[in-house]
Amino acid sequence: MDLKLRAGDLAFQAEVRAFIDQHWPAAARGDTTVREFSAVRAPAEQHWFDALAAQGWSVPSWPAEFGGTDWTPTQHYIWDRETARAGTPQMSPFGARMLAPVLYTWGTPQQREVHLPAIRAAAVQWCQGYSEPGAGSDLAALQTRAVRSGDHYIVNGAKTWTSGAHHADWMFCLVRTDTRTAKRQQGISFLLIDMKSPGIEVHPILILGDIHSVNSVSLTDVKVPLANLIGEENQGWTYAKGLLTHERTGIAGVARSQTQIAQLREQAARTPLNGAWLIDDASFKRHVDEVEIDLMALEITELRTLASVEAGGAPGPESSILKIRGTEIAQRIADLQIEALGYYAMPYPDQQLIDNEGPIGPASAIGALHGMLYGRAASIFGGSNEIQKNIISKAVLGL
Amino acid sequence: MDLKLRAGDLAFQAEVRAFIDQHWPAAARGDTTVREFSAVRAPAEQHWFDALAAQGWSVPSWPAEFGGTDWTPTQHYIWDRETARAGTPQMSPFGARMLAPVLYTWGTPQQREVHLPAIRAAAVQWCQGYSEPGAGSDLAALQTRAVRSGDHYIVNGAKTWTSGAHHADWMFCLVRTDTRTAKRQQGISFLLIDMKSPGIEVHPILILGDIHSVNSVSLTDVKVPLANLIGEENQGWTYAKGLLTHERTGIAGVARSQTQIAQLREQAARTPLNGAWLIDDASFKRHVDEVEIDLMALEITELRTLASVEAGGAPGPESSILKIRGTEIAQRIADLQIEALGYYAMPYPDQQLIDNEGPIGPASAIGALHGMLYGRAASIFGGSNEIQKNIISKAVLGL
Amino acid sequence: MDFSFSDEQGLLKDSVERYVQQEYSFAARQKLVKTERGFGEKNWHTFAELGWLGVPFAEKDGGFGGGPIETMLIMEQFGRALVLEPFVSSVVLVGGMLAAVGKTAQKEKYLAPIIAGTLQGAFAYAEPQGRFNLADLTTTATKSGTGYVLNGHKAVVLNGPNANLLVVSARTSGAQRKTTGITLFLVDANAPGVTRRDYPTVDALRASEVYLENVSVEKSAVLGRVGKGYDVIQQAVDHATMAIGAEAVGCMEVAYKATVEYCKTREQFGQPIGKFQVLQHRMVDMFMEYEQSKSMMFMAAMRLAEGYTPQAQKAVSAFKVQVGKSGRFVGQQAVQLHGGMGMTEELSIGHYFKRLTMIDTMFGNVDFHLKRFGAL
Amino acid sequence: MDFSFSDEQGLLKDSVERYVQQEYSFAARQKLVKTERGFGEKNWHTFAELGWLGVPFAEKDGGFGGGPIETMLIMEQFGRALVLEPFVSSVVLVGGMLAAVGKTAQKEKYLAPIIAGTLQGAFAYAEPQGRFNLADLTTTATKSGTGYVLNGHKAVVLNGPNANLLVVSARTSGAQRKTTGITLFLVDANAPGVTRRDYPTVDALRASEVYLENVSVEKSAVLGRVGKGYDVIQQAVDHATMAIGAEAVGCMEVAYKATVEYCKTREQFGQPIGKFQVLQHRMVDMFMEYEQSKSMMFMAAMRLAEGYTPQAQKAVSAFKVQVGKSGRFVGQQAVQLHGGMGMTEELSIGHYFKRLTMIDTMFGNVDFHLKRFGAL
Repeated sequence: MDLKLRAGDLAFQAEVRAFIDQHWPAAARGDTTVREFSAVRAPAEQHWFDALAAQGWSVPSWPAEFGGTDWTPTQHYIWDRETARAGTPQMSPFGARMLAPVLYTWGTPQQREVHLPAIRAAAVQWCQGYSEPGAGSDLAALQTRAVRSGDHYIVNGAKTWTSGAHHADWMFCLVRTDTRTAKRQQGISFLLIDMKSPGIEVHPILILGDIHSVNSVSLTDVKVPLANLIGEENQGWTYAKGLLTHERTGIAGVARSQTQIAQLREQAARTPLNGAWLIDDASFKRHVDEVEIDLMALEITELRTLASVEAGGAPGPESSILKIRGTEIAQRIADLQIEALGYYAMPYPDQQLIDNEGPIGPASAIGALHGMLYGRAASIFGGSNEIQKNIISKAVLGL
Repeated sequence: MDLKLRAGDLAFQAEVRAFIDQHWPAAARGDTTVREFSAVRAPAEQHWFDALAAQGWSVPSWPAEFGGTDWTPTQHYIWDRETARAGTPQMSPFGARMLAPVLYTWGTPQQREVHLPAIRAAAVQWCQGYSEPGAGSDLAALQTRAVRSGDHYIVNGAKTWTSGAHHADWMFCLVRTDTRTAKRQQGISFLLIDMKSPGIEVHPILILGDIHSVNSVSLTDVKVPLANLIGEENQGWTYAKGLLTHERTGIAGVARSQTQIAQLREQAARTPLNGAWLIDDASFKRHVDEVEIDLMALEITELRTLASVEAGGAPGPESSILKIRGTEIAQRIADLQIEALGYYAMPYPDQQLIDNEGPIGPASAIGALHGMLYGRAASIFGGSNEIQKNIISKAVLGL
Repeated sequence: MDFSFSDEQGLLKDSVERYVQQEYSFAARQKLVKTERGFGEKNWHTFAELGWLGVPFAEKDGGFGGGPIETMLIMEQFGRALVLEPFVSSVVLVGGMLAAVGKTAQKEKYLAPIIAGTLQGAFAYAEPQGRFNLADLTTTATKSGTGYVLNGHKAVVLNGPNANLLVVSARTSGAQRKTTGITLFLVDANAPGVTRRDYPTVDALRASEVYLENVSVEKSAVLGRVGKGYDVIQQAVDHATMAIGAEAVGCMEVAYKATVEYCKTREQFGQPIGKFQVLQHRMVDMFMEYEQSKSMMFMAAMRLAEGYTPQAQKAVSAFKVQVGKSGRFVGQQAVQLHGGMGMTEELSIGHYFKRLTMIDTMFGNVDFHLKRFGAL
Repeated sequence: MDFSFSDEQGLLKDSVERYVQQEYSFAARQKLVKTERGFGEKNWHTFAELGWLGVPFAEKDGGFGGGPIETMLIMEQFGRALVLEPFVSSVVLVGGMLAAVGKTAQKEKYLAPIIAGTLQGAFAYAEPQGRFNLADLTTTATKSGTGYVLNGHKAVVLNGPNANLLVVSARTSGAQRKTTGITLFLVDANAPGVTRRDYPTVDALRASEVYLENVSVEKSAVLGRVGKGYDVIQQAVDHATMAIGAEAVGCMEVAYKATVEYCKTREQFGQPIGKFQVLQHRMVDMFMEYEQSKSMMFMAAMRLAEGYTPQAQKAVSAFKVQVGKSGRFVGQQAVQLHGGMGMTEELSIGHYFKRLTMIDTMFGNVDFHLKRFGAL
């Protein structure tokens, strides 16, 4: 029992760091909050994705046969940590992390051939058609209908909170193909829908801070080839469930929060306070230390999960707390960033104005408050933390 | 709108303070935690109760016709605050605050004549026979049966968590007189039972810290005269409900918590820390200040309740938070007292040992930890804080 | 001890409440956000006509003869509607300082038009290095001839873009954080040497960075006594802190009640989400935070009304601590319980959260006021 | 990176777990509480026979060749049963210091019998004025002839009543809170001039106030180097802190699981109280606090096993902070959810709460270790 990295892992870590330094140089690094929401890809980002492809590291989590790596969980952990620390561009999770597992598990050979390479090359953007108006955390209440006619389904309905639908080429989508089932989870099918299909309209939903990342999508008599059905008709819920668990892993965001804490300390070390610096203030420092300790615990909890998976077993009960604690910690860090900024948390970050006239107050202030607001979604979307606790109560405590 | 006391109230406050200084001199004051649980009454305490009786202040909250005072709510507030600050002996609440209102509201003239004067003179001790094994916060689940036979009821059953039953002369008790009712709240009657009646056994329940304040009481074929029935048979729940609301008032314990905070600051000012004093420690002081601020808010909330009552109206919704916040604050103060003591929170307070050899560590350490443990009951008994929130959710928020 | 409002106070409260209910829907408010000045000129004139802009001032100064209680009543209602008009900047801060220490000539020239709504003020007190310390000033005022020359950079001056009159705190003597040697100056917003960088704030107010380069002012521009500005600033800021605290209480009331209503109607898993006990208790907590904050609001206002004593300062700091904690909790949970909808610009709930967050920062956050409370 | 136990570790864990399950029911434990010495002599001998008292020591010293991981495994199981035997005082603290800096003669004379269970030690380090500062010492050791004379008052010496051997920290030079000038002495508990006031603690352990009046000791009684005692103390106390932290993790596991079981069976308002969502989420919080504490336990033990570095000290303080917060929450909520029953001496749950509360104080509470974490 020890925390040391084995020789092989140390070598791998060195290799990863070298790769990052070469293809994502410090010059390219910076605040990621803003970039996350921009459609266009900066040259530096494009270079990174090309380098990943050339190296064969675009989709590490996939099975090797589909272009993934054969990394051990520890190697994956090292990769996730190092890339998060360097703030490298992240592949859109919808294709690479969420749909791909469904494709290589339940997809037809032809579906795999068409879609997996495109996702791997980050050439095609996907979005997730799950939530619907009136069905938030209660996924199974979905209403969107798909009716067979010839070699197509005709899909009618509406999806909402659809991240990235406004620059997505495809959407993977849950639709109701049978309305006369006993349980609501039955009669649901899993379709791949081309966003260029006639009858699809995307309307932006502005998130606090005028951020455009999610949308509502309306589908009116959209024709979807039967060939775009995943697995069997009416079995979509099974595939989606598997997909949701994939959504959980790595959700603790430990490395990202560690980076944020480091930035917070730097920021506080440059923030004047009564002739000294904010970082020297006992109560502020105390709050940062408290979050860091909680984060240390969460990191070990994640490593324990990793270990039990590596030992061939399934993740233990401790894994269920990763999302709840991870989001709580990230939100507390965001609050501390606002506290550190004082009055300079207040200016509205007009990107154009900033590009022309420079930031108002410290550069760290740009988008900080909007980042905090946006971070509130982490405990709501993807199964609210209240839903998470219901699940733990039932699955782990047997209540 | 202002917080100043009117001239009349200031005069009353002066009168009260003079009375306390005369009959409860500083010499008699001290830690009350221990005394609370002792059966015997110290001479100083006896003198206090005699003085109250002579002054006609034994039972201020009663209507004047029964020996109470005609004080305004503000005067009651002043009285409660001043006596709590001086830590004067408190009348057992069971007779004076909980049963008496039932007696003068629903009791027969004869029941009033027999019992009210004895309660007022603090000559007779009462206990409350409500909770039963298997019916904690869920009062209406009670099982104790009372069956008419001639001019008596024959009572069989068991009560638990009965405070002071071991030195009580009488018990007011909820019993089931009809088992075939639609609602569980129906068929319950309110009886007065002489604790010397054959068939009553009292067994101590030791609370954490070996404190004997509550008991289990078994009743086997106990004969209770029909004359000891309050109001109508099967209507007991109505009377008990009214009594429970009486139990709520003054439950915030603001004055007591203010005294505790003052003592805590004194204690911390005498606690050495790295050559200085604990009270100079920023983080400790911060925690005390935070509790004090919450307590300031609670005091005003209580005054607002008082004002709306004084204005002839019923207490507003804000009154419902008094118990929850009051107990939370008292428990936080107790935790800080333990924190202040450091290692000297650990010795077991053997009263005999202390009397012979003096305290171990500072005098403030005596019973502090047991006081903290005992204080955990405040959020459990008398309707747990969870039950309180259910009530607010329903009654105030309409959820 | 009296928690009831006088008849005048009751009438004032009702008229403000009625006005915001009728004229200040969320939709109407969002229209104003998009206008160039960022508030309703029509509203401002009505406020003046109804006498609200004179509420805290003595009759002899052309005011309504009210005080902190009246300011509290107005601001609580303004908070419920997220009112954008610069009442705090122009009336409570600038007006308040003029009323406190202004010479007759200064009152006639500036306070009268402020009450009339024809002139707006902004208070330039904060500086980039100063955080919440009102005495941490690098802006200097150097004697020159009969007047002074001002140089410095004032940070996040609320209502800067709309103000005709700036009150500037500057150092006439003493070291950077000394409380003595601070002097207040009445500066024409368009005076030579005054430049601004204007911007909206995250909560849709308007503010400016104000740069002073060799700005010459006459001796008559000194507000109050030379070198004795600190006490004036503290008093004005404490009144303004109580005012935005009351605004926060109004925000919290709407936020928690809207959440309760939403949870009664929003169905999930086959029942209104308000039937889930965890959410019920969460809303009870929100309700309790609101009530505790409201109690503190009354205390702070009443203490200030009794006179500007250390006890009043302590009450204001305690109120700000309470409002900072409660506002954050109520705002966050209102968004959480509204689910995705709470995250949208479209719904009002998120805007209350934004405002509550900014109020925590304004005039010093929880940590600052906890320390001040402990030191007083 | 490896979270698995070695075969030896697995066997050790199983044997301790089996023993406490079979021999250490709550009823049996309460009997021991009432005995004169306050623990089970039979248990102690069995611990010795099974080699547990030698677990952290090198084979050459007659030990089992284990370390922090093994100590952790034992203490976690001890925590589950609220074990009373003085493993931490005698083995981890006194034994640990002897193993770390004891001369061969001292090890033969004291460590061997400690491992054999025939001698018990207690560490007298705390003083009434010192709070948690290990260097804040007024107890003095003055040179006299070839030896020293000790004078002072040592506070809350755990296992004092049962100890044959005291290790006393005293000042041989330097000012009251200097970390240099501190020396450790091996003192016979019955030496002339040593008096004790014995008492039980609230959590049913035994402790003493130890008074030293002109206690003469030989030069050979010095443990480690003169004036260099502080580092030895720190290292021993950090290992003991990890040990009681592991004990707390064991306490939390029982407390949260017992609460879950209770809530499944206890009926109120016509259903098991475990069906109430608020209590369900509360128990999920208890579960999460337990898991987070367990993670920290692994980290602290593993860091100490890597070597006694500042990183290890930091890990121990982080662990103690976590355990202090989590233990308080789990203990309080276990009592709260058990309702009245949780408040009784009769049920075990309240005793876990007591122990968790005392563990928070032992070797420095949350506040102390937060500051230490921040300073490291």
